[in-house]
Amino acid sequence: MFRYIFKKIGYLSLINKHMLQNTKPGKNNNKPISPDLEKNLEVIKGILHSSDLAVHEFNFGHDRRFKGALIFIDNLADKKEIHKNILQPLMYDALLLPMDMDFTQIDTIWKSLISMTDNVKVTLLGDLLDSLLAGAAILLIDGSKEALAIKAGKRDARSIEEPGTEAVVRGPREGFIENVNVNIALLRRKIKDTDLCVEKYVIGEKSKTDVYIVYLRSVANPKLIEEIRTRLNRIKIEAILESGYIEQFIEDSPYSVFPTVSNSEKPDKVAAKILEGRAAILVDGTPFVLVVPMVFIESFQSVEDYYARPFFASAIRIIRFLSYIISTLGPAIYVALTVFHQELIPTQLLISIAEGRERVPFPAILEAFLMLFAFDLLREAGVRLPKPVGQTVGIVGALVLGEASVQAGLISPIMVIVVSATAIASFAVPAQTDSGTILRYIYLALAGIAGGFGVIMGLLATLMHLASLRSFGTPYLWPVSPLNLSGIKDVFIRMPLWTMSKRPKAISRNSSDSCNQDPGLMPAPFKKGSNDSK
Amino acid sequence: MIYLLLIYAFIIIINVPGLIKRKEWRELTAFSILYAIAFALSLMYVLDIPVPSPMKGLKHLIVDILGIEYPQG
Amino acid sequence: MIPNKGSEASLIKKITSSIMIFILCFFMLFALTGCLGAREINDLEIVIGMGVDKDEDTGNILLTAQVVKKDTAGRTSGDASGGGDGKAFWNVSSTGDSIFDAVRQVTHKTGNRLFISHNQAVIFGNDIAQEGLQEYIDFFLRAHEMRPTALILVAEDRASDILDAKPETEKFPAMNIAKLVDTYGFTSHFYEVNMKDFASCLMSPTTAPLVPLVSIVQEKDCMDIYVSGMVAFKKGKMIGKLNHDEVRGLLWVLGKVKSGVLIVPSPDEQGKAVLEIVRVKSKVTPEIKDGSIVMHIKIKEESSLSEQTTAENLATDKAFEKIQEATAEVIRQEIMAAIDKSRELNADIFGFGEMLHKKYSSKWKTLKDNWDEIYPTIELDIDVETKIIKTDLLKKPVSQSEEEK
Amino acid sequence: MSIERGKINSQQLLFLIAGFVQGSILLIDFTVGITEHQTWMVILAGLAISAPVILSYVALAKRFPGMNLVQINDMVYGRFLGKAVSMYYIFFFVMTLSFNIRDVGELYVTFLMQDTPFIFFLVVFAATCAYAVTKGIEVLGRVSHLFVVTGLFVIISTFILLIDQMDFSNFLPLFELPFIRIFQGIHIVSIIPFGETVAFLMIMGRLNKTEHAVKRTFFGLSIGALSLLVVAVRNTAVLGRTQTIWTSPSFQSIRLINIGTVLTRMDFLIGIAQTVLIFFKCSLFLYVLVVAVSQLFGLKSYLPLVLPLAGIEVIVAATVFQSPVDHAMITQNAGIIYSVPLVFIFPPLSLLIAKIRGLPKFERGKET
Repeated sequence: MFRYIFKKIGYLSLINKHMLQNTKPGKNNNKPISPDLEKNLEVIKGILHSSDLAVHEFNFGHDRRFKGALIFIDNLADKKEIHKNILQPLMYDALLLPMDMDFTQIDTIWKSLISMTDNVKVTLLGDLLDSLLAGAAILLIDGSKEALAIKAGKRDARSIEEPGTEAVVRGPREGFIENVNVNIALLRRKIKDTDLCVEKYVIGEKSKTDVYIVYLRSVANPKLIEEIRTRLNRIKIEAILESGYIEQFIEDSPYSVFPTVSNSEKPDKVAAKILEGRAAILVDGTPFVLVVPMVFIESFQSVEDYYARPFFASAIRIIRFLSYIISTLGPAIYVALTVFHQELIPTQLLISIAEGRERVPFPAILEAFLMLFAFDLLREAGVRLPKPVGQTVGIVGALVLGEASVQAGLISPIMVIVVSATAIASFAVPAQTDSGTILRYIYLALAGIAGGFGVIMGLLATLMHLASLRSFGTPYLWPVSPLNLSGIKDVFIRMPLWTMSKRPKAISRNSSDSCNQDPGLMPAPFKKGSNDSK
Repeated sequence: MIYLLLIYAFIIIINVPGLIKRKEWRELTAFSILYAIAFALSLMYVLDIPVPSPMKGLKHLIVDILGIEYPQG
Repeated sequence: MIPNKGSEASLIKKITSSIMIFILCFFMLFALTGCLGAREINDLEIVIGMGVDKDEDTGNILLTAQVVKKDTAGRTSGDASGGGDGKAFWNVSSTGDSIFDAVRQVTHKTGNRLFISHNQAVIFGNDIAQEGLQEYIDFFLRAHEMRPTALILVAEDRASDILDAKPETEKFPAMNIAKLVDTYGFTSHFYEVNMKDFASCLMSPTTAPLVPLVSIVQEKDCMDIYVSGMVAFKKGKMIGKLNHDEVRGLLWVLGKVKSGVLIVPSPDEQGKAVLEIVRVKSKVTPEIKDGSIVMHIKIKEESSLSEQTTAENLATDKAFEKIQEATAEVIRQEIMAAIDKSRELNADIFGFGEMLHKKYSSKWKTLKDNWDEIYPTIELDIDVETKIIKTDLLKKPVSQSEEEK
Repeated sequence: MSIERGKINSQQLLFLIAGFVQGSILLIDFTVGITEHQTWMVILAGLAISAPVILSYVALAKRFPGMNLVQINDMVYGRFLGKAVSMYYIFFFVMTLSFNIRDVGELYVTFLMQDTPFIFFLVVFAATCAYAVTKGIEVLGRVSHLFVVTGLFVIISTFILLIDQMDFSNFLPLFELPFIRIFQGIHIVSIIPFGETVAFLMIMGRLNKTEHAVKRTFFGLSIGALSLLVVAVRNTAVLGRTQTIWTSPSFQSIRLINIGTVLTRMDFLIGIAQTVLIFFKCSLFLYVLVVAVSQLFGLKSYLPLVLPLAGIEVIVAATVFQSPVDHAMITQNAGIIYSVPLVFIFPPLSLLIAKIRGLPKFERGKET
């Protein structure tokens, strides 16, 4: 049976390789652009034959002796810009130039006429097509072996809004949007430093998605950046539609339930991580920015922790840890206690639990599975459905599954409490929601099989697994394991900002300059005496 | 019994293919020897054949033959 | 780190192992829960109290277990105490050659084995106690479900009667007893003894364990459970009873008095001063002098004036002094009562033997063997120091002041 | 050359040793039956006796950097005698590991889940240990302090929770027991938690820097010994005379916790702590055993041997003793006697021979 599965998997991977080879657009790539305009147009039309390809042929120069063509994809390019900054200068402003200027030279046109920036000279047909599809307007001149790709693309960009996944009470309300250029700008606005490096990659045979690595050159570990580069270069795929694609191709442990690449929609969060020495990977077309390396503790840290004062922030962080524990272990502990270790329940509680379960026909483990399944069902349905209906689902779920099933004696009331507590707790740590959900079922099964022993063994195995994970060279459980005392200031409680004067050692470059602030910044009220002496 | 077979099949699936692929014959030999011992012992345990306890022999050697023993009580 | 072509084998390995684990887990989940000792909570027969008696006819053990009735237990006590069948508990009894035998025999009636982890109290009948607890206590210490904190009690008559009492406030008589014993501190007229304490005393060659004695008081139509003192054991057999004052006398020596009421005559002999004990410290130092054993008992007591039944103002230095002296006398009398009792029973309820053992371990070996002869000859040197530290809300009694008289 | 590529630092060594010694908290119960209320001084005496020997292990490891016990034996005693000594050590590892695995099974079968078949616990436990071992010594070293902290937390919190039930006069009279019993107790303690650290000779070769090794080893040892001491003191103070009758005094003393009728039934604390600590100890031992066996066979990687050896351990653990009574009787006598040479004689002897023959220098010169 397993051999069959192996074969199947091997076959699938073969198919994949084959398909990729097929789709390699080798045919047109290396063909140079011919000086003959008509021929070029014919070839391009032949390749693209698409009705939204706009070809504008025109004559220009003093006696209209030069022939040119502007090609662009109708919906991608900004026609107003093209008109104002390309066609108008070419057709009218060219007349102001000396008569003998040779407009068959692309360079001449570029330097003297085109009033747009970000232009690229292309000589190969493949590059021409790439630029065209990226939204550029291509200027072809009869008699020139080169063409000019002018970035005249228009992007319908959503305005910058507060991200839906990471709302804050205190803190900036801006979030990344789908346009990667805007996103980089958002980051640049946070970190105005010459060290901020932006490296561009284009990934995807068909999608040609822009992927950027953003990092601080003096802070980030060069090995980390090199590692990201190699991993990104490995990716040979047709399309990158979201940063999740990238994540799945570059993560360290694809078989782990724990994510080793973090993502965020918030520029301030990403900027903070870049400042710690991490690298952000921005993908065009999605507001979710990847940040590597990720450590486990990050899931429990929220940007707001650093904006609020340390006491409250620490308290909330401890609550987050607790809620993660409840969300993964809650049902398992309940089942282990009520099915295997009843002697550990206080007498009065035991009596009331027993009374609540008196009419329930299912074993506790099955009951827990059913309730958790119902909860996941409700959550999924609530997310997918349109908002007004989604709320109805919630109400129906609460009433029918909660109230009625207890009334009917199918589910014990305590189980409803346990599962709802679990459900609420599972939302407190968004970054680990998926791992939490899987682990919850695993621990529940273990508790059902072997009670507390099973749960402890499961926890130990999880601990070993977590400790063996690495994210781009950084141990996943850092700074708890391996122990780093200066890093642990920001784990279970958040120490005041002025105590955290060092950058995370395991992440940033290990140079002497590892301080991100002056060490002696503890606020001290103004003292008269000390001032006088100075 | 069925669990035993499952567990031991599992051990083979996890270890052997990699060993063969990497052509680590020395490792494979060592693995096979220990695997055979483990399987034999487990089979004895499952089939209720008494497994000799090395500690019993040791106790015999030390207490009865060498006569070293702490007083009881 | 990056999976390359060479690690394809490990990839496949990982897939298979995860599939295997998954299948095994689910296979095991339903196959194993049955044989791994999983017990649904509603199938449990939760025992909250146990009584051990002697079956009059056969001489076997009659075990009474108080089992929680799950369908009514959760309701309010008003419902539960309503009709005859409205009881929240079920006293199921069985006989057997030994306690464990009887515990297993009960399954003929309950259909499930007893779950005794939540057993609050074990009550031994009078006949069992007289015969000796040594052979009956073993099960309660050995059984893994039993907790060493379970209380041990002796019934005035039969243990099953005590478990049958219907308390007014608590739903379960066993819980009620546990609560009664647990709150001994208000009077210090007895103290709680759990399995571990009892076992500890049993293991000592000299110390005589005490166990609270419970009885039933018939009042109008309801039967109340009442702790009437303690019983002393020697070599595992019950040898006598101690009344409330005697127990407190013992507790003075042991320093275990938590609180309680002391009544002393007021200085003018007109009424009484009622004191509440606030804090007690005691120290016992054994001494062997010229072959005779002297126990130096030093007690420091602090109390508050909680009530007075005389018009005289007791809140004065002079009055305090007199009351303190009188209090010391009362305490001394209580101690002496306890000592007299223990001498009468010839049972070392104070644990003087252990104290000597700890201090004079070399001489102890000779003392141990004839402890029974030595014990009544032990001399005592009691030194009581009392203090009144507060007078609660009043500074003076409610009476006309001296001047107006 | 080396089977394991992972490295540990000396701080991790500290926690590894501390956790390793803490793993024997359950085994302290052996001694309690013999030494009663004097257990605490037996632990201190055991530490005092074994500390110099354990420091000689460190000296040995420092002398042969990067090498494990089997390699050292080969070098010091020659090919055949060295192999024989290594076999003796492997036998010791097999036995000790099986006792520890068995302890977990006994703990659960006696206290928490009586109806479960014994073998089930052993299989699951050994499988989890095997999983940990496949992760290598580096991961074990990385998490070691978590185990130590868990252990210390449980030990200290239970001590505090039980403080009002303690009666320190239970330690009196100080000296009462016959000397032979004290001697036996010291013997047990110096072998079972402390002497077993001879296993670290298989691990110390992986130290990246040996500078602080002596200090850290001693410190780790002290943490472990302190934990044992606290547990012994707690049990004696709480249980007094009765501590000798229970199967597990630690467990019984935890069961006595009763703070305002709210903080009761804390058994799970000790259950978790003991499982977790023994897990740590067993993982280390299994690692040591697997590496020793693979070194004996001269393998490139120890991974293929993990599961078969774990399988053997399970069966040995399940069959080696008939009952806990047997377990205690044999370990208290034969068990501690046969391991004396391994713990007290061979390592210092190796050190001496190495010093006389100037061994590692010769070899190092050949290598470079």
